Amino acid sequence: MGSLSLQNIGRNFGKNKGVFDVNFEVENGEFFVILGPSGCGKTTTLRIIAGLETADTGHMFLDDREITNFPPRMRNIAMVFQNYALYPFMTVKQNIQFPLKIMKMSKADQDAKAEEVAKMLGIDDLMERKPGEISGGQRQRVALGRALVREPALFLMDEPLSNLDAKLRTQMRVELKRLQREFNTTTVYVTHDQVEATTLADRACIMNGGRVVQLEGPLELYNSPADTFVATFVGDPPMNMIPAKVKAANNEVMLEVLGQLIPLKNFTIEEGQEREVKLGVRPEDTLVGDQGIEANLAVIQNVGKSVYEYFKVGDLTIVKQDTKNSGLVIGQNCYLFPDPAKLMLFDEASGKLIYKGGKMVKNAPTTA
Amino acid sequence: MSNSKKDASKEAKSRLLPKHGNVFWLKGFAVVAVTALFILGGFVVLFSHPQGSGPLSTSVPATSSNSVTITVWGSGSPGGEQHVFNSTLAYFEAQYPNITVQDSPAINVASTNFASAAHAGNAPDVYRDTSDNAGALYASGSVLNLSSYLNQSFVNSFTTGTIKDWTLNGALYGVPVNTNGVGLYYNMKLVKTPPKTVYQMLQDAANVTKNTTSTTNTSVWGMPYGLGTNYGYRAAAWFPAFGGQIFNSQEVPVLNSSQDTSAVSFLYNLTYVKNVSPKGLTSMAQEQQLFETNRSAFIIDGPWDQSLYTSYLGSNLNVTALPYDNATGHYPAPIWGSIGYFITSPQASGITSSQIWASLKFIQFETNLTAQKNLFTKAGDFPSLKAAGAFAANQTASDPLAAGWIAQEAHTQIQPNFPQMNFYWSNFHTYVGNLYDNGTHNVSSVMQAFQNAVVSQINQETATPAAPVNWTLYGGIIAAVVIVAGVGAFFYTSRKKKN
Amino acid sequence: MTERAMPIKNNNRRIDFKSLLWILPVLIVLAFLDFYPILEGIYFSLTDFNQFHFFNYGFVGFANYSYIFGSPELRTVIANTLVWSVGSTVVMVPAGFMLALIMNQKNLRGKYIYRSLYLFPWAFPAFLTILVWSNMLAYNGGVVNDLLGLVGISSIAWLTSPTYAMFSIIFVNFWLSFPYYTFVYTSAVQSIPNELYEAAEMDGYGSLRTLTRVTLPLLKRQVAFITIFGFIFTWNNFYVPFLLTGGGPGISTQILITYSYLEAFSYSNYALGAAYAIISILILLVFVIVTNHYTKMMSILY
Amino acid sequence: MENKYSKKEKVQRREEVDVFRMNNYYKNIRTLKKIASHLVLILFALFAVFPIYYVVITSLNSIGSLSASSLADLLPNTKMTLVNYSQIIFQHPFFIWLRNTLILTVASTFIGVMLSITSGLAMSRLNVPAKRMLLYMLLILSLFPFTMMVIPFYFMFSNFHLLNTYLGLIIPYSAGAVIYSTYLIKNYVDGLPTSYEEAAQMDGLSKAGALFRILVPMARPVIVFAAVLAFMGPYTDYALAGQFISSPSLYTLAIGMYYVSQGSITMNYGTYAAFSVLMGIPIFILFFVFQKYLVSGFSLSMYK
Repeated sequence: MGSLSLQNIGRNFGKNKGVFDVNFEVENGEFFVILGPSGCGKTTTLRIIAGLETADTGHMFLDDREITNFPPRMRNIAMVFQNYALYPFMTVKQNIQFPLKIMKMSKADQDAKAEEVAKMLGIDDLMERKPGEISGGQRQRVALGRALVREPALFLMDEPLSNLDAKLRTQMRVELKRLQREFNTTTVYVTHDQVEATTLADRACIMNGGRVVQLEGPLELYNSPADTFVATFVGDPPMNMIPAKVKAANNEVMLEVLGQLIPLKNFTIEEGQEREVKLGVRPEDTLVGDQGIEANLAVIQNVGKSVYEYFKVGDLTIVKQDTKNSGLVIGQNCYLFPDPAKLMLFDEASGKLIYKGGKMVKNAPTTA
Repeated sequence: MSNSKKDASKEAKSRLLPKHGNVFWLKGFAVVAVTALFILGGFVVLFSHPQGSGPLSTSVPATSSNSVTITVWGSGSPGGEQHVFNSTLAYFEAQYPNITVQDSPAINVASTNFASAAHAGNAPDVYRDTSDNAGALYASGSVLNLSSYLNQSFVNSFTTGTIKDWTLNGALYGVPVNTNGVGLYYNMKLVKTPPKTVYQMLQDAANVTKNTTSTTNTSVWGMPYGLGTNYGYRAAAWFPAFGGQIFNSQEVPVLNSSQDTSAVSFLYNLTYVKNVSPKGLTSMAQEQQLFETNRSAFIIDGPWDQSLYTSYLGSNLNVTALPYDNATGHYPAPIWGSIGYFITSPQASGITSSQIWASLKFIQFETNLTAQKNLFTKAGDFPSLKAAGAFAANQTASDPLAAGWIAQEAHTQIQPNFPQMNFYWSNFHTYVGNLYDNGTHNVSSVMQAFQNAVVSQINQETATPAAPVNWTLYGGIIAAVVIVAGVGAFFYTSRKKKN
Repeated sequence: MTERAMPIKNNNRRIDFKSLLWILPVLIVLAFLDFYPILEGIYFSLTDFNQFHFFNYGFVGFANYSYIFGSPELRTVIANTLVWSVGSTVVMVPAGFMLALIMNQKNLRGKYIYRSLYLFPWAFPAFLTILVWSNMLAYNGGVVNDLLGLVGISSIAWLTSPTYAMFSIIFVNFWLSFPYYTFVYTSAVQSIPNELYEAAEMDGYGSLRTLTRVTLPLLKRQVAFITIFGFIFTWNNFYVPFLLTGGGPGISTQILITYSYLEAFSYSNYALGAAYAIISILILLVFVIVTNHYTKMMSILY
Repeated sequence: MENKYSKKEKVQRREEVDVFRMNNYYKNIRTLKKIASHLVLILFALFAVFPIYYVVITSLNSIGSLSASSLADLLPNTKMTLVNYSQIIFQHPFFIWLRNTLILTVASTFIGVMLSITSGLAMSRLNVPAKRMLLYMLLILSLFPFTMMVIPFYFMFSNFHLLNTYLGLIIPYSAGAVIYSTYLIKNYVDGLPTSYEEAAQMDGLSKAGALFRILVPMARPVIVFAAVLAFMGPYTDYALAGQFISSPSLYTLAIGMYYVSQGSITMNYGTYAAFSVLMGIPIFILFFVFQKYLVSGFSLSMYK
């Protein structure tokens, strides 16, 4: 339907707030997710795309048409708001027909269109009710219907599921994905929930402090986070981050973590040098063994399909995830070590990923 | 949709340049713009002061064949006077078809409205008011001096008292239509013979008073008199009874004199010493209600309420002159005032010479013998024309009420019609009203404060030197103050925003 | 219908000059119907515009002000104004608040009926009801004294004795204004989510503690705003003293605004009347600035 | 008795009794609280209603004067009559006054509310230059007493030849409504989420279109409330109308009432009361019908 391209988009609210130099392309028919914590600029980016905010700098193209300074109504973009923003004084039907009414579509066409969309969303029996009289999930569908009915070039969603309860949210996620496939609408979706991002997105970008930190498929975000921020933001429970040191001595490169030395392969470092790093290990890559970091089991969380075990090492808490219980009891000491093939190292100063999967990352910052 | 897409792309091409960031200096500009708007408002001050039309050409046409419209305010109190006014007006318009009269009934043309209108140059051409109000307005320059327009024989046809009432500094500023004052009404059911002296009056009042405090409805009072309710009009009658007056011959107030003090003491004692008047009277209406319902023997009031009292008391109503004081031998002399018509000055109303001609015709018509006879018979107004007075005396030779009024007319004072009189009315209400406070004020200190207030207010109004306004200077000062205040307010508010 | 949420702060701080067109009526009203009369009033107060200098008045500087500050009435009038405004405010504002709290209780029946009945004083034109009260409070035949007579209290000169006159006008003003404050506070109190009250109840708070720990802290700026503007409105409330007592007896119920009217229209001293009005405005201005400094009540405006 | 139970049993028993007592105690407290609340509310209701009852009952009595009335007249009785009402309606041009009043009030309410919707929306949603200063000014203007305004107003309107015209009163009345209503509407709209008008913009409306077509219906409570207040002002105004109107054909009800009650030789108390009732009833109905908006119209919510 439409492809979107953002070039150097920036919007400064002062005091380091706003968005800065945002660049990305959204392919035709793609489900694109902007992910980030609150205040990271993801909603501002979405609103700039919608035209509700105007960018200070940069250019924006929809289907190769520059729309940077267009008012929202000229952009052919639809949006679903977090609170759905259903007009409370109109019935469901009037709400859905509203964009068509503004387009001056004939009454018969309006009715037919609205009927069609309502059927598809399963809300055709609610048409004469007011938004105040229907449930949250139904409102969600009406809001979707209002956005879908005019077949926009681009579909924006601002945390549309955050007002629903957990069960409904899962259900609607599936529904959303289905609808997006069915309509084949290019969609930009903003959320702070990384589960939504991983389940829905064709591609996702992570924003922090008003900048795009990483832009990749959802699995890549999980498997090769660009920096400590992405690493800790994506994944639940978050990746364990442990301060460590890489030492090169006696022709051997060793990782010194909490007093333990772990041999490192393929790490580029000069003999006799040291480098401060952060060791990142996913909970499922944390292993229990005969030797390693001495830890004390504090909490066990069994959620059925997997077991989370929280260990204390000094002030640090390390999480381990497995499909079954490790057999330890609370208060018992044991030894933890990272899966050497899966461990990641991040630069202490910049936080960038420098080492992953047993080798150095390309273009990793090299300064000590 | 495809149409709007096309439009949109056109618009995009013309606006490819990105917008700039926050432009904070624009805020300052906005402040200046808004301030400028307000200064604009300020400058309306400079131009909105109505300027009266230029000096009037002294020649007034003897007749005018062109059609003229005059505006008239204050055509009389509703009821009898209104009725007479309307019929006289109908005659007048029949007689002078080229003169159109636009009139407003008396109710809504209070002198405050007249003052605003006169100042705005928007006053009516003819106004009807009491001689003292008109005198103050004449002093302010809102009223035309009629001396040169009216011939002596016309003036001589009025009683000397009323003409004197309408003369200030040798200028006749209006034509009287009636003459009135207060007298003493009494209820013959309660008092058989009218009192001749104050002592007798108090005696009668004391005999009648039957104060039963349990329920107010059964109380009967000898002489209800609300001291603070009457703005000094009725009280003025009693000053001469004790040898006092409001203003001396130099037009200086002498309210703190021992005579005036004893007059007010006398009125005060009616309530607090003689106990013949109830406490807490707030309006004249309350006195009237007591009198109407046979619950008081006396009321001091004017002939304008006579028909009202007759409707309640019938043949029991009678009126007599206020009784004289045994100690001093003086009679009380009510202010024997007059209502009349006057013509406004060109400065106040923009009146033209042909309108003056029409207005003169109009006020002569409204005050002529026929009108005054009608006013006497239909509204009980005492005439100001000598001829009408004779007619009235003839008509009422057998009427005991008229006899009472004629007796009262023998003991009157001319209403002081200079502007200073204005201060007497409200200050009376303010200061003598203090005597409500049962016994905590003494009368002489109240009268002293009354005197001081009137004197200082007269001084304040007359003594301040008037200089022509330097508009450039003061307009500039006002503009500067507004700018400083506006900018200051802006910075004050924007400073807080950062917190 | 009226869904309430945290207002989203409009971060878009760009000045929008086209918006001046939207508020053009307000600007014109401000400029011509407010600023112009105010400037003219200031100007009048610096002249000798009175019945002696009606057309030929001129600039006299601060002569009117120095006359006022030298006059013995000023202190009494300002004291009266303070008694009147403070006295009215301290009864009507808490009463409105109290009624709002009582009516906001859960499971209280007949709220709608009570609220309808409270509409009466508010919904009838004030200048009518003030005159009704003046008749009810009349010394002779007034229904209030008649009713007091039933319980053996002798008649009181409500409006004509300096002891009771101020009390009476405050009382009538209370009758006139408590419904307004009840409605304002009902709206403010209803904006507090019920969960907060329930949480307070679970924490073992009694009614008093709920009031002082939950309701008042949440509404403190609203309360300050309503109170302070109630005070200002009362300060400028002309009709009640003017129609009930006319400032009397003496000047015992004369407040700044009625005194200004008296000077301007009874004594035809328009300049002095304007000067009294300006003095009143200056006092209020200082009052607003000082109270706003401490309560930040103006912040509920934006 | 005393030794029948062991000490432990005794304590247990006492606790049982206490729990029972406590339950009763709390129940009583609740009832008492309810009774006290109703008592206070009823007292205030009586206080609020009594003067109105008094004026209604007086208007139905044929007592000419106040001092002739007694407490017995306060109860419905056989002497009741509608003569006061018929006097007002048939002996005076009551319907002309009513027409004038309605023309003035409806026109100025309409103009005032329309203009204040625009400016209220702008003050809330657009970036008006020096917005805060304007807001302060709007409020600080309420500090100015009307006595100061009367003469300048008169001069200005005289200059524009607006005295004695409908327009001359409609302008200041709607101006007065604009100031207060702008502030009310602004405050209310501030409490509405911006997403509604943003959604409308996404649906194809311009910013102005979105504000008017979406926010105006949503702000209906405050608009109705502002309209009621805007209606109330001109309806009851005497000060300004008394200054500006001198022609009897333009009298409003307030002036007419003054005319009837002061104009007859002495104030007829029953006539006055009847006029009060006639004048008060429309306003009261207005307030009663829109009662729910009176509460929701104020927007002093805690979030502000």
